[in-house]
Amino acid sequence: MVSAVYIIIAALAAAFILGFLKEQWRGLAYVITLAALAFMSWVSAGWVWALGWQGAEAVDILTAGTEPPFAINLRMGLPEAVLTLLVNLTGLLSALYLKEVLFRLGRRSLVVLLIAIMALSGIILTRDIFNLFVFFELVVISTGGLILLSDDVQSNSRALSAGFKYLIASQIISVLLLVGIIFAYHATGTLNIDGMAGADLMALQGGVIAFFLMFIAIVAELKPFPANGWALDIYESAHPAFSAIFSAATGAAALYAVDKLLLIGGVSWLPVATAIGIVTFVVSNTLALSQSNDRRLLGYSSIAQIGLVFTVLGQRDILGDDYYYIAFGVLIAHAVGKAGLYWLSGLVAGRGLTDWSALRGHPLLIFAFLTFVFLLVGLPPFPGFYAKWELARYLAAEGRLALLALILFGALIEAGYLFRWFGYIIKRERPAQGVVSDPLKQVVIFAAVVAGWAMAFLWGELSGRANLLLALPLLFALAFLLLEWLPAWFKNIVAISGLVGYFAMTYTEYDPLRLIFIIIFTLGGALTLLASFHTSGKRIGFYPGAMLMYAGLVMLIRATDSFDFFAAWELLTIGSYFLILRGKHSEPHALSYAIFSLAGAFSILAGFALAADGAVHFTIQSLSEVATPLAPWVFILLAVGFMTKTAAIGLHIWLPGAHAEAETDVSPMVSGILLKAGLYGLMMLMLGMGIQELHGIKLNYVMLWIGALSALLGNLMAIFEEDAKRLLAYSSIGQMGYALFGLALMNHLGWLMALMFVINHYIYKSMLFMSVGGVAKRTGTRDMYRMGGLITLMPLSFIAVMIGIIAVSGVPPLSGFGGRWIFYNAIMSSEYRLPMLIIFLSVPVAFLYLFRLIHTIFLGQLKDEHRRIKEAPFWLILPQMIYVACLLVFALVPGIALRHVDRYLNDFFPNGGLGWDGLLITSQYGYWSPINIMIIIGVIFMLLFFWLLFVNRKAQKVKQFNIVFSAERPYRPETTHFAWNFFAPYRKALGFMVQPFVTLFWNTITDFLHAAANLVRRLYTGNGQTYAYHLLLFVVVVFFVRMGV
Amino acid sequence: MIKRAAALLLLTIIGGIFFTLLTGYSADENLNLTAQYYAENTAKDIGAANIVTAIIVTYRGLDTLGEVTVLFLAAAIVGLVLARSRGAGAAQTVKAPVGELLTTGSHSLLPLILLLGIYIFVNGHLTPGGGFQGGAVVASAMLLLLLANPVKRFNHRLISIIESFSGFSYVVIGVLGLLLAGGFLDNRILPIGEFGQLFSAGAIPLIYSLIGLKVGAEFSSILSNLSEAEEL
Amino acid sequence: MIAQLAMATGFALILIGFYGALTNRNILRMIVAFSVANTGVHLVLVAVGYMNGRTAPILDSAVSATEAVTRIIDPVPQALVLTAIVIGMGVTALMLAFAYKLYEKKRSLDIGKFTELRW
Amino acid sequence: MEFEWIKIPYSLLTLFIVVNYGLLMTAFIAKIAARVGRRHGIPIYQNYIDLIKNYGLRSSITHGVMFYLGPVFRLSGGVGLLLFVPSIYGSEMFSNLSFAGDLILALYFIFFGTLGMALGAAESGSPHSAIGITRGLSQVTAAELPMALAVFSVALQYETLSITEIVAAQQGSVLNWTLFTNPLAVVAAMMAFLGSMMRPPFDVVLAPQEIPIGPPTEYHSSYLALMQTNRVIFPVAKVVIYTNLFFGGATNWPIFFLKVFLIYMVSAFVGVAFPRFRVEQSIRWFLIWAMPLGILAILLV
Amino acid sequence: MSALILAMVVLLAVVLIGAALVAIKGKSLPIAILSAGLVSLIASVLFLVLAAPDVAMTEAAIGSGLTTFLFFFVLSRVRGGEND
Repeated sequence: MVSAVYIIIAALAAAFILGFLKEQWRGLAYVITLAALAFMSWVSAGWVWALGWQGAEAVDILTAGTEPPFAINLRMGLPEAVLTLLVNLTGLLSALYLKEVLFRLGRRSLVVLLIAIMALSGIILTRDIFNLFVFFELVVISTGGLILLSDDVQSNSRALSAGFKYLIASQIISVLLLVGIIFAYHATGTLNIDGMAGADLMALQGGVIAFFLMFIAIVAELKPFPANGWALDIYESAHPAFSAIFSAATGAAALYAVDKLLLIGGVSWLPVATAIGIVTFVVSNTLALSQSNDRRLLGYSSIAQIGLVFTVLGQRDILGDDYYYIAFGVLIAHAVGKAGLYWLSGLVAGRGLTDWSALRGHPLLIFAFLTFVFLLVGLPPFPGFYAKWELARYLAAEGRLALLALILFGALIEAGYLFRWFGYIIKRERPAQGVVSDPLKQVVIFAAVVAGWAMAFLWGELSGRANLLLALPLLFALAFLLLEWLPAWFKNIVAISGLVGYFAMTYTEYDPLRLIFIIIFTLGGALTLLASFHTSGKRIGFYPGAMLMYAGLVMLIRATDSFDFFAAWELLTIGSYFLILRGKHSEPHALSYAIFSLAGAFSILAGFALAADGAVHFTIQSLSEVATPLAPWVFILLAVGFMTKTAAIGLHIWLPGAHAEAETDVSPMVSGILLKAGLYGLMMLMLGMGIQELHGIKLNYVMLWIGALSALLGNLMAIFEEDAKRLLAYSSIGQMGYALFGLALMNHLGWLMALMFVINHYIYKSMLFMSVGGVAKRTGTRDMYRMGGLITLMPLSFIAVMIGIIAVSGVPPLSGFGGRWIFYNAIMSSEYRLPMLIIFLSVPVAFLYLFRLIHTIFLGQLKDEHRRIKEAPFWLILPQMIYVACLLVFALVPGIALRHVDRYLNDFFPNGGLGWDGLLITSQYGYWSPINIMIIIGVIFMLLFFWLLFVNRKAQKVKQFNIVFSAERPYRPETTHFAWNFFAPYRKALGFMVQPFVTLFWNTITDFLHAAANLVRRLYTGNGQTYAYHLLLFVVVVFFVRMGV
Repeated sequence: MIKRAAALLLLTIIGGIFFTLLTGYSADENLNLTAQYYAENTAKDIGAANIVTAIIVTYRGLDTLGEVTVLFLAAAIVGLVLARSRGAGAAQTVKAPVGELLTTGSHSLLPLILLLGIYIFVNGHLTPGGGFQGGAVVASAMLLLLLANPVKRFNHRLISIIESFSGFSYVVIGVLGLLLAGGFLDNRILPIGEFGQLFSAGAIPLIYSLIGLKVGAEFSSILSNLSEAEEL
Repeated sequence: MIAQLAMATGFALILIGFYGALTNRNILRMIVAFSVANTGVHLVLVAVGYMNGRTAPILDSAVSATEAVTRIIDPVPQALVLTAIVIGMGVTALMLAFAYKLYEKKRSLDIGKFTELRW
Repeated sequence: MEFEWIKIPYSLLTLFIVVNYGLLMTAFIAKIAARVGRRHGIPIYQNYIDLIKNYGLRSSITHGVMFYLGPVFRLSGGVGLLLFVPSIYGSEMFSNLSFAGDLILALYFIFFGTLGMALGAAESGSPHSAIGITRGLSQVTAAELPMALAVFSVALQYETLSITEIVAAQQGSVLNWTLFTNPLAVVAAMMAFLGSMMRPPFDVVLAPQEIPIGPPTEYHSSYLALMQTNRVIFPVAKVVIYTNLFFGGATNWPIFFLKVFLIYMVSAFVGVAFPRFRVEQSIRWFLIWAMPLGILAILLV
Repeated sequence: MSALILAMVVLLAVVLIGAALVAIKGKSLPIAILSAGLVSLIASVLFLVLAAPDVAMTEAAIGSGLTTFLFFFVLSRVRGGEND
């Protein structure tokens, strides 16, 4: 192995050699610099390889031929190797990225860059506290230099003032650090970090304060809130490549310095670190919410991320062997993601967040952006995801729940503004200036992308769990990224065959309950995808998103371990987010979907973490073994998470927009299929944990209420909706309410009913969304009152809708009735009567909106502008017809699916199952013979119909306006199509129930966050002197907090 | 005024922290472990009479290398920044000629001062002073020249080459330590020699001379760059 | 006692320097204030290493190598201060370069006028 | 309870009896109402004449497929409802087709006709039909609620969903009737009953006295005939459910006729005594007065 | 001896603090800069007293010498800004 000291030597030698060169020999100077940086990276990489894979031991590198406490020594262990590699690679890539700038500025700028990187490596390597100070000062000066240079680059003077503010802060910092160092030296008689750690500084005279000064000085380099105004200004104004170094490399080095320092301080300083870290994390993320400048936003995010890693450092006492795994997971994800985003920002001309929509024409850059955002948010399969999971596990096991909650809250806000940004990119108007095309810069960016994915793989390998990146479904979904250049029809075929093939491969492996879900997810998914044949072109972005969702769904069913379950949950959430975002006006809705879903996911994460109680592997089955004081809380957390997905009332506000604004073939997926994931989660939860009690309240009783209210309010909101797809979306809320209600009954029939809803809702909601989508596509509007009379023009769509609404409303003879019948039988044996009443109220209401759906679209008066429209495209109609067939079959013989599930449920709810007696299905209370009902009704119906047909065989269809109309002949269809505000009497009587209280509630919360952010960021007055006050204030506050004065 | 009051309040508290340190401080009776090691071993291991020098050049040589780099960096940045503001440099304000006395004086003093500087850094391992002090003295000779003749232009390229040469040599010597002796910057690549002599203490005189050269060049560079900067 | 006195003076210089940096709006004055604070730090550092009745850590005819342990004061803080002084000078030079550039661009040295970046 | 072919003629017999009874009874009640209002009123056979006339008429007009299907749905609903419920307790002959499903089936099948009617009327394209439908649906859904509550209260009370078993539980003494064992449910159900009969004060849906408005606006001739048939079957079918659930059922046809008549008369009486409600008023009326009774009925069972 | 040194140290300390106050509060910037140089210079005397000749030399040469010149060089080039 090449000694690590050569990292420093190479940089210095190169820097000095540059001085020999003539100012004009820029190419040579540049090559030398690159060579040095490459060499430094190579040395680090060699160490990473040796220490990480070949089991080499960490080595101490002596200088001056003298043993450590007496001479400075460096250490190269795995953390150091990884960090120096990170720093050097960032430097190398930044140098590549900066080629043009560095050429212009000449060799001295190369010197500054080289020394900056060298100094950062030095911070990481050194084991001597004063040497650390020297390297820190080098970093300060070189950073100042880089800022001065970038000032010239952008020909504005903003970076200058930012740099000066930075120097003011670092002057204060260095004074504190030096005073701390000398007193620590005085107390311990050594400057060696390990020596100080061994000397128990805390116990010595003045040791605590000396350590405090050192600690606070280094911590201030981490830019903690509020002592970080200067850092933000730098992030905003410096050249993005410098900001990348500043964020990724400097941040990493400073963190490691603190980590070393904490060795001296010992356990008692960890809470301080935690407190500073978490405050920084949460506050900075909140502040980032109200930023509109991209680089400043990234700056806030950088600070927040560093705060998060700092929080992790503060957990060192409980993290054990996983300490570095977690800390590096967060840190590297941050470094790669942030550096990548800064580099990317160099390609975007405008500085507003919305200016990034220039990326839209460049799928590869969008992929890069997403990779970086995923890294930052900690989504699977990236390192931050694993780290977050493990961290939560430890925090929950240790009872640090408030901290866990704060971390998740901060992460949620972060995800919020990052996804909002992504929404801007995809949806906002593209600015006049496009993307700067610079192949070299793009190479650098994609190097970061590759690094990100490599890290994802690596963290998966190290996790001690199944590597997510090796999961077949996920790989299949990711493969579509490579197929993006192919036409949509081809990808559609691949997607469908993938789904069907996967089912064929694995269908023997599931129990009946899971089988139902997997059938819906794979075969059902394939069926929905048939509709996607109607599109043309490449449809870039659709298939990766869709298949990611399906991959997540499939993995969810197959997961036995809580980790796999959660990973799958996140995957399906993200995939569906991309799908939803594709809708024309779906930007805000996709965002609220993402935020609610992630909040739900975090709730699940917390729930699992709490349940696992520190165990590394926690299977879903072992939910039943969670002990009492914890169990109800676990139950609540998980249930809330799952209910977010089923859009239970209160958590539902994302659904209408998300489902309604989605594309025609996406709405069925996210409604018919995706919602079932929530139900599946709830089933797993309740099978495992049964009925939990908290303060004497049975939690399933609470869920009954939630289900009932969802059903009622969802339906009520649907009847007042003018937009057809929103109507269907609200109806989904109601339907999921029924299913939730059934599950919460916690009896055999309740569950059977819920499963019935799972199947039914998939079929009829997919079908209805497709028909309505087809209609909307043809008419160009979703407002029902603008339609009317389409029955003759779109008869097949009409049939689908009619069958659909009969099924939804539960009118015999179609399968919806089966659900209702089981439902009534289920509640017969239930104790809970009050919530039941609400359900009663909601049943007829459903009838109203369904009638409205069919009436205002297909019946009534045809509009002039619609006279020439055609039936929906074939590929939209085909699946609908298949659904119609399914509904009829399922209505006739529900036993095909339900019998097996019924029997399976006997394992969990032995009593109250159904009797399957030939054609007759019996329960404890009643009986139901679907085929007989169908025949009787069919016969009566047909007899009457044919009689009428026979009697009026000569009847001819009259003209549209030939109606009884107060003896007038209407001349415009609009005046005679009674459709708008259809249920006005209901609104008068019950409108008060659908006041948007919930929306108001959530809006108030977000408004509050924004207002708070706007208030707090006034702290950052822009005055460097004020920042000095902040810094000193920070010092004083931490001092008082730590010393407990 | 609130600002002053806040400053006073904050600084009072910080002062309180310092005060605690002050009252808690008691001077050591004996040298601590590290210092004792240096006191005992410097002479025989390093061969330098000035223990501070031994520490700076050898034991904490990495610090010093960093320190030199700080100056190098500062010089580079100042040069870069000011070179860019100088622009074409065409319209130079012609300054009033400086007095004859100063010009002559400086010319006669210059060799003396230079010599003094060199003496200081060459003897760094024996007497107080060394590369930094000597370098500063050398730079003051340059300063004198500047004061005497404000329009004079230094040969920046020469300064730069001296700077780079000394810096590079310093690193090379350090690497030689790594290769030939106990580690990076080990001074024992040259014989330790007889204690108290000029040519003793291994590579220390050489290193300190290089540092002196370098520091002198760097200070000169900073000074000349600043002096050549345009008046705004 | 000398050590304490010097140290107290050093601390006072630091506080005075900080006060100057916090209350002067002119950035040149701020830099001056910081250099005062730096001098204070140097003083504190050296004072910490001081031991009553001992001599400078230079071996010569007065102090031989063998009796050094009992005669000389701690050399380490001095070595550190040397480094600190040079680094301080580097930072000061950099700040001055910034001040020059700022003045070039803004025609002002008032720190309160460089607030275009905020919030 | 299996299907046997003999059930078909039996069911047709029930249908025949009920149609005739319904025609006569509605005419009779109309007559009584007229007499109370000091008018002469229609002859008792008037309904037969209307019906036969309409059946005899041929129409050459249609407004579309659903226009056809509307009356078909409507009458299928009425007939189905009648036949899914046993008419005479203890009689195999008049248990009709109740083997196919229980109380839930009957309750939900009420909607079948309503839906079909609404679809057909809507197809006609007349705004008056649509307005009538919204009013009708709004009012009916509100009225169904206390009814459903009451029915479920009864189901809970007897712990069964089978109509036959509910009737069986009420046999033996008049005091075993649900009317006396669960009076709250009965009151709630009767209030709902008023709403579903489309009689004053809940007749704004049809608004028979004003300009032609309401779902059947466009219907005429044989279409109307089917609906008129339904108009006699459907109320009787509903009352049969009431009789079975609340009033001890009927063990033979005379008792059947009597009970049906008396229950039917309730709505007629109320109708002459109250002015008409607007739809939102009737919704509120059901929610404020009838629903709490239903809730109490369920909670107190 | 030691009393003499102590008195000297006290004196130096007083002058130091006085000079420092002038450095931050002085009416004109040149005076402030000079005072700061003076602070360094006196400090280097103090270093001598504290048995640190190396430090004393460095502080004198760099702290009070070169730095002061740097200040003046810059000051002379930003005329007009000194009263901001």
